[in-house]
Amino acid sequence: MADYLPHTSEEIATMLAFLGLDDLDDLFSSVPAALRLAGGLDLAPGEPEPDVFAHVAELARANAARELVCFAGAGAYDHEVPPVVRALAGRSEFVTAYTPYQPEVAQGVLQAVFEYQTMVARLAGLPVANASLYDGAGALVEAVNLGVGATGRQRVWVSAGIHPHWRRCLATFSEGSGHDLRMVPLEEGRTVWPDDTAAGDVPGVVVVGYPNYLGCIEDVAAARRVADAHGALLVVAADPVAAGLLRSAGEWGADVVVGEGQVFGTSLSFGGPYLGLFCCTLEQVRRLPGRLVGETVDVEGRRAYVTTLRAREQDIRREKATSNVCTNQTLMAVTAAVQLGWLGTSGLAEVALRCARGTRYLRESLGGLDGVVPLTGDVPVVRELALRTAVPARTVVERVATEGFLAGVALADLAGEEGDGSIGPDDAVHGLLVSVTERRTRAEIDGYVAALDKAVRS
Amino acid sequence: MADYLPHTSEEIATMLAFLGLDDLDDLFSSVPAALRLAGGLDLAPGEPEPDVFAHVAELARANAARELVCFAGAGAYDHEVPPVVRALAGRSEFVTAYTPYQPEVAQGVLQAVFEYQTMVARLAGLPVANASLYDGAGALVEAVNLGVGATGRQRVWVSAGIHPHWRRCLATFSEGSGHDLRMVPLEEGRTVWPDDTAAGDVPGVVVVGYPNYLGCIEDVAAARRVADAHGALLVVAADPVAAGLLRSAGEWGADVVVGEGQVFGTSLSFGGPYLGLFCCTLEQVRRLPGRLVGETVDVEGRRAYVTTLRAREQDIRREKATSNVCTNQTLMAVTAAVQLGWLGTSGLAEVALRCARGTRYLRESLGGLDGVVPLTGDVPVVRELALRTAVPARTVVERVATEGFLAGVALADLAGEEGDGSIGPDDAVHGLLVSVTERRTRAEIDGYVAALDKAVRS
Amino acid sequence: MSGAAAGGMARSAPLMGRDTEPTIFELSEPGRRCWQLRTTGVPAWSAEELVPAEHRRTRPVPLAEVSERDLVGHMTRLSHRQFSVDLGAYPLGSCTMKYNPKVCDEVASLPGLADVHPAAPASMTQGWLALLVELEEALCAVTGMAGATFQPAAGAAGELTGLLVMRAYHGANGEERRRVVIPDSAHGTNPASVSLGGYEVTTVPSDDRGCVDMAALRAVLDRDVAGIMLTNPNTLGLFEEGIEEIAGCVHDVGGLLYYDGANLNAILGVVRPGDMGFDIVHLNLHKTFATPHGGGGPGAGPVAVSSQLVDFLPGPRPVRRADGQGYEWLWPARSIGRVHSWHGNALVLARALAYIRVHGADGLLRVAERAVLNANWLRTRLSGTFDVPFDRPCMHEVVLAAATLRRKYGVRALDVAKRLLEEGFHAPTVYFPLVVDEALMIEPTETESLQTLEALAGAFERIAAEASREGGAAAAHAAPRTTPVGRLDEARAARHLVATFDARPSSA
Amino acid sequence: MSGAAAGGMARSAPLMGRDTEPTIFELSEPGRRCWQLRTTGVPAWSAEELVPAEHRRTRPVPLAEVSERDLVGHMTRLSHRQFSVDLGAYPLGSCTMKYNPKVCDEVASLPGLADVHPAAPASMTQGWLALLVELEEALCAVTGMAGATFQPAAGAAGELTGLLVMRAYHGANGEERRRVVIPDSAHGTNPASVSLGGYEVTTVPSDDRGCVDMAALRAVLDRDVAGIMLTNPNTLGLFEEGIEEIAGCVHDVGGLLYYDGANLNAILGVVRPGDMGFDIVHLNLHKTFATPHGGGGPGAGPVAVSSQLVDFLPGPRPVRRADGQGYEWLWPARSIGRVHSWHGNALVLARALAYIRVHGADGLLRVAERAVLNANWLRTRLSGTFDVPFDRPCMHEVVLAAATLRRKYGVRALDVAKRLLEEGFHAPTVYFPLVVDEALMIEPTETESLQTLEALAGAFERIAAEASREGGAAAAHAAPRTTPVGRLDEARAARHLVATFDARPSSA
Ligand SMILES: Cc1ncc(COP(=O)(O)O)c(C=O)c1O
Ligand SMILES: Cc1ncc(COP(=O)(O)O)c(C=O)c1O
Repeated sequence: MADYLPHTSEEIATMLAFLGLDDLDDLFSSVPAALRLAGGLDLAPGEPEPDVFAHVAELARANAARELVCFAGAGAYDHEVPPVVRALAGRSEFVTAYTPYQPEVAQGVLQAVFEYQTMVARLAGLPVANASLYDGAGALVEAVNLGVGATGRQRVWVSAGIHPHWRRCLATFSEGSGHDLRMVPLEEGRTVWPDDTAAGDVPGVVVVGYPNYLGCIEDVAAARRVADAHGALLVVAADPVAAGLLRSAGEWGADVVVGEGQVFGTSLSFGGPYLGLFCCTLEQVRRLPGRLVGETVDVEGRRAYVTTLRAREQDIRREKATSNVCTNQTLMAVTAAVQLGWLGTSGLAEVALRCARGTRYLRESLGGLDGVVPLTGDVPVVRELALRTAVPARTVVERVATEGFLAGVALADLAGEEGDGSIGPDDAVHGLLVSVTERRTRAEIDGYVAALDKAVRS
Repeated sequence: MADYLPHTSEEIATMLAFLGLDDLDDLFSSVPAALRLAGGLDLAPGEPEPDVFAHVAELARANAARELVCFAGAGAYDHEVPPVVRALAGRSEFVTAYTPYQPEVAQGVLQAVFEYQTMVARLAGLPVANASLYDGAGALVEAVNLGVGATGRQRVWVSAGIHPHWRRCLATFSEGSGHDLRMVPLEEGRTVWPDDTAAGDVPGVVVVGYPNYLGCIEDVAAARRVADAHGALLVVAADPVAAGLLRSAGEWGADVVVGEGQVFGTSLSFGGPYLGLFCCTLEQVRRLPGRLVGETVDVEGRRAYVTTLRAREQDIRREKATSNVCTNQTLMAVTAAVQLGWLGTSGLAEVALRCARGTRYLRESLGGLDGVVPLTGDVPVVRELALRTAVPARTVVERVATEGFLAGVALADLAGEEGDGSIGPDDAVHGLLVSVTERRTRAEIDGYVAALDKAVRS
Repeated sequence: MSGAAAGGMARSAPLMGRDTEPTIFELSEPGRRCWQLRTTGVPAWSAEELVPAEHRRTRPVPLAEVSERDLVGHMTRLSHRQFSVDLGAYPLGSCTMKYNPKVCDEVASLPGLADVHPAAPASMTQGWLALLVELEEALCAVTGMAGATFQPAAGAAGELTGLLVMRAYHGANGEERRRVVIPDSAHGTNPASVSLGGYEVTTVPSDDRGCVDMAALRAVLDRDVAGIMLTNPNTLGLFEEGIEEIAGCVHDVGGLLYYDGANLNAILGVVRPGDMGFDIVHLNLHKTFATPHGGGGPGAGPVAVSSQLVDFLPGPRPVRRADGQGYEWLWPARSIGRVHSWHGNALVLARALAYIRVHGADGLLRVAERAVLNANWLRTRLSGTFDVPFDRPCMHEVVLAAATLRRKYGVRALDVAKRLLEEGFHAPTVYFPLVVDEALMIEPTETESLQTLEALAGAFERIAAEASREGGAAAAHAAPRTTPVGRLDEARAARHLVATFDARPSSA
Repeated sequence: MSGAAAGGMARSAPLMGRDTEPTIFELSEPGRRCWQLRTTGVPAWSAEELVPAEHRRTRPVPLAEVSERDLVGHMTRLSHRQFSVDLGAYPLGSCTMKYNPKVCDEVASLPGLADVHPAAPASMTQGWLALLVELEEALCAVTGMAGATFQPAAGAAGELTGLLVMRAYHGANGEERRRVVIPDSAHGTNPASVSLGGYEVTTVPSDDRGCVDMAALRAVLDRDVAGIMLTNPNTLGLFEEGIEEIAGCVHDVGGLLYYDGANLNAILGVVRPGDMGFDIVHLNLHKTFATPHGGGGPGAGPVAVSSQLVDFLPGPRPVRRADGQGYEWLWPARSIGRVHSWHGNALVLARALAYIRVHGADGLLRVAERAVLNANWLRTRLSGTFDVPFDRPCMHEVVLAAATLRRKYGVRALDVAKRLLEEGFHAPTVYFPLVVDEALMIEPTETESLQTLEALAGAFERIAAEASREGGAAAAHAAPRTTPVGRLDEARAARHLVATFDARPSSA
């Protein structure tokens, strides 16, 4: 019997006596006897920590993917996370705190989140960022909710360049919220907005990716014009690393910017916990989902931080809240603040630049290969490149793995084998989405290209 | 150029101007020009952290020993170190502090060391423990210095059961201190003290192991009688884990107890940093080497801790100091305090018991093997067992490694191929010292025995 | 010196003083840097060569520019300005702030788990799939359910997912129900989720024993009711004794029962939601299964459902392969779709599995017993000191109230909370549940010792006694005085919103 | 509440209050435990079956009995009662408290380094041997020496090792020299090591420029002198300009020059001890090469020597194999023997290698330049505020003095130090070197920024200004008032020694 419970048997006896109870079972007298679980849980008995650790470590070893040099992206990237970020974000004061309900003893988390909000807002080119949402998809869902709330129109035009998983989430949640989604297709990797609109089709919200999930840099100005034409809000799902090289979505006129913040200090983690980035204009701040930290002063006039505009939140507004989010991803936001502090002005620019260089180097290296061609023609990309491979992409991924590389993400795994509005069925099967981060060396890229070559030949 | 220096070139210019200097080189005007290094250091230019980490990680992978299930001991043991100990002892406040010269802001380290001293003293059965020394060998050297200082006699009787490396250190340092060492040999694994003594041979210090390095439980009472017969101080080098099962050295009458504290929370670490344990009687406290933390109060009467009896130390007493130790192994002492806090009363006893069980199980499992016999007959042992193998022990170690086990330590590696007073030349070559900690499972021991069997047959 | 840009000055660390810590932007100095990146050998094309001019940013995103040393100093000092479970007791009701075993941190940082890309094929992530399936089985054993999804990232996401499953289920039966019933004591996420799920909230009051008022419930139940959301024990820390009856009448009108698992800690191994009649359960792994809360998250809110609902769960789900050769991803036949970018908060799930295995069947029961024992000990000890709105044995938490203190001395629950900070404890949850006036909701959790409970009770008693004394109310209003900052002007924060450094009047 | 045994109460965390933290023994409760050990399946023989009665302990060693939660609470609170580099500037002269890169922590915890048994054969530890050889070459490059030993665990151990090498060298030449010369400004470990090395200390005074008095040195040099121990820059932070002359006359009498490397930080890449004429050098890796000090250690004090002395180094040494196939251990021909249980503080060595590689030749020079720049900036800025015993450009540290403050206002160096704590900085080294009255020895190190230097200088200036004001001296004597405890009764600690919990009057 090894656990984390302090009670000695003497103490239990004392405490029961104090309560006038005979045994621990009496604590549950309010549970109807008929419901009580007979024979205990259908689980193995407890095991000591080292045994458990050994078990999980064995499971971890069974993940062959871990050994592979990563050329996969699609919204989850293998960026450099330095030891200093792990050390600081891992400090137990940040890790084992709750939501800062008592700001007098929570200035650490509050100030870190305030700094996070500032950095993310600057990145997006908008004045307000919230304290985090679950992930990129969740942030998009909330953004659409905000837009619908602001315009009162449930019709939403969603570019097919939005990550298929995110679109899928939007569809799931629209079953509840009643939003009416229209997918706007891509051509040559970029959204082609409809020229004219039927009456019932007037969007309250327009959603575009920047770059989109196939890596292509979209014309956000065009999306803004479309939104303006209909009095809609423009939601931009932006890659926050590409933002190191690109004009900010805010500059292009986005009302809401969302993104996936995993890129800032969080490991690939098999998909979570990640970090939903959410920024908006001041106009929309009272519709903001999730928590927001603001600056104020204490009784002695000292600068201090507190969660604010709480009247939007579910614990106060209940069914009228802007969102139901309560527990969010604060630790990832703190991590992002540390990572962005580490990168700084020059580092973020450098990472973005290096991603773009690696991607260009890959594209050029692929030039000579038979059986691998870019899927989106010459459309400019930053750090993600869609390819069409001569053999099905899933096969390519399996083959290239034997050479030590995670080749990328088969588009069939994202958009389904039939494809969707973003790509047709053939591209779905033969499409491979490849990403090159600043961590990939020239030697790795060369090795990868050779492996790819081999894989598409046979 | 990536480093940890904050200075921007503007700041450097400002600072130089403030100093009235033209360039950074002028800072070194007091260094004679003839001595100045031309062309810079003969080192490669700096590399970014991730490159350096990759390099060191590659070196780490080249240590095949790391993958082996460890049956080696000889003063360095593979004990369980739980995540909680690593997490707490690794807190940066402990790691990046200096010696507690300003006690008002160093109560953390000071109190942790005070608790460490208490635990180690209880373990040794003596009233005082210092704040740490470098390692077991270093602690032994200091103990002999203390004993010689106390008795004024430089003759030291050292049991050959003391770890050969420690004896070797003692010999090295005796070249400076002028101590006159006499090695007292073992028979059947235990010290045989001389009955009578020539005039010049009267020891000021008697040193014995408990258990000794071959694992045998020595008769400390006999050593105490020898010491008493000559008015000598008794120094006991004790295995602090075996102490969980054995009567304390203090109970047997030791004046000074030393030991290797690596066993309490520190990884094998290729031999360091380790932790020299040092305890003595109150009578000898003013001869204590190294730092000592004591309790006191602050101006408001609050309980507080401070380094004390500092007049013994080198920064005050200079050439008359009890020792030259300044930087010691405080972090390892803090680690030991955490590990001993984690083990607690029952845990230390349990670890010792499990070591003894594993050792017994190994001994019994070896019963049927040809070509492997205990080296020290039936002498009782706790957690270390000397074997004689039919083929040279170094060969056994190499062979058994191919089966995934670190077989133990060849006695030739400790005592030299010729042996020394602890063992003869044949045992030196064929002797293998094996240790079983609480981490070794029955399956591992069974596998090890099979590997050993195979190794000594061929 | 507030706002001074001295990276190496530690006056904001409570060890040294009571200053504020400058923001990282104030520590910033143009040209300073700390990043270091791999040497890659990739050709160094310029931004101009890589990005068309119309898209190219003209100046870099302005972030802070600090040295690694200053970054470390800044964040370490901030950490010293933060209370946490690791520093002391955190009896925050409804939040289950138990001790989080450090082994889980090491589990979550295993490279074989942490460095795996979520889109890597199942063939290369068999360990992860096996882990998820094992955890699913454990959660089903704990809840009495048939299958689960791991995608919801927190409790509220689980609620909404569960409600969408409920909607899909009714839809599959050709029904369009419009209302979901919620007790008035429910957590705010419940009604918020109900709205997002496209339902209307129908609130039922609590009776004078703190349980669902059965008559009121019956009155609102009809075939327009899609289901009911309950947590049991409820947010008053009381077990809904009439749960079988509730389940019966909700099921009678064709509704489903949703279990808000935030309070599961109280009943581990004692009673299972499935046996109580629940059809859908979300679990707050970050409460029950010891994931540290991270200052507000991440958590994980898996949803487990009865067999009739498994087909509606989000997809894809990790399952054992039919051929027995490992694991694969599978889309449930009538899945509601995805609710997360990937597979949910995977590393949180790994932590939960480790926690569950260490405890096992026996240990999880002990968790519940000790949690309930601790809460009842505090309840009994403090029942003479504060109001006890519902004077019955509680489960894992107890709701007391400062209504009398307020009436008599003007000392409110908030004041009690702030005074408790001075006593070295985190405050309980205050003003929740809304049905109790001046509520103090105390959840000691099972990992606090009797000695800590005694000290905590002593502190509460001192605070109450002090309130009745001359000047006591004033002292309570002035609290906390021992913390790095005193009470904040929260109204000002909302009135003059400064949500980024750039919005500060001085940075304008 | 001092001494109260409440594990979850955080009033001792400065965030919450100014109480003292109970000892772990006061948190202890019989029967509580937190250890968890592997399941092994080994037969469960009893202690009676395993250990003969006469040796068997009759009751377990009494340690504390706490839960993991209480252990974590206790140590976390203690950590909050501790200043460290990571919290702020630590300008402790002679100690080189620079920022320690976190990457080194990860290097030192690589399982392939940390989990290797020291007695594993060279064939299975080739990575470690390669690392050591690479580091040896780097240290030789930095010092201008021919070979090094890694066994000494700290600077003082290095000193003694170097002196034993010196002794062995003279002995091999058939000489028995009895004296070693040391300047009066030397660190205390130097004379202490000389004694342990079996030599007598001959002290030479400093001249009025703070350097070795050449005339006095010449006067004590004869063929009985085994050598001289110097640090250069010396402990006054000044470069011994006459080093060539010193080397010449010591070598003339057949003596060796020993370099105390504690101050090597100042001259990295600028000048090498070997080129100055030194024969033996110890390096304090924990100062120069950024090993965190760990609250007092561990460090590492490798000793590098000129080619004529390599044969005397401790053994065994890691070397490249003659056949070019990797590495092996080798005993130097005339080795003085072992000076450590194993191979020295290996993980510290790995940290140093990582630090050196990150910096490289260019970076190490920058380290020295910035360290010296910072020290001189402070010297110049503060020269009007404190006494400047030696008014010359300094190297990496500056020795100021509070002699005038003391004479005029009764404010001593110690008071200045304590006041500085209130200002959010660690104090400088005080009362060392002994040759300066009321010494304040300030070493900012290269990792502190100009902004921090400005804040630090401002604090010093405020303290000095305040001393001259009405009540200023009293305020200085009362400092520190913002720290968890105030000034301690150090005399009492020595007079009534309480070195363990069991020696407390109340535990008797
Ligand atoms: C009773 C109850 N239900 C639901 C929730 C929502 O869970 P989460 O914060 O994980 O979204 C909480 C937690 O805050 C809760 O206490
Ligand atoms: C000048 C000088 N020499 C020698 C030493 C001794 O080094 P260590 O503390 O590593 O033994 C020190 C450090 O305290 C020092 O500052």
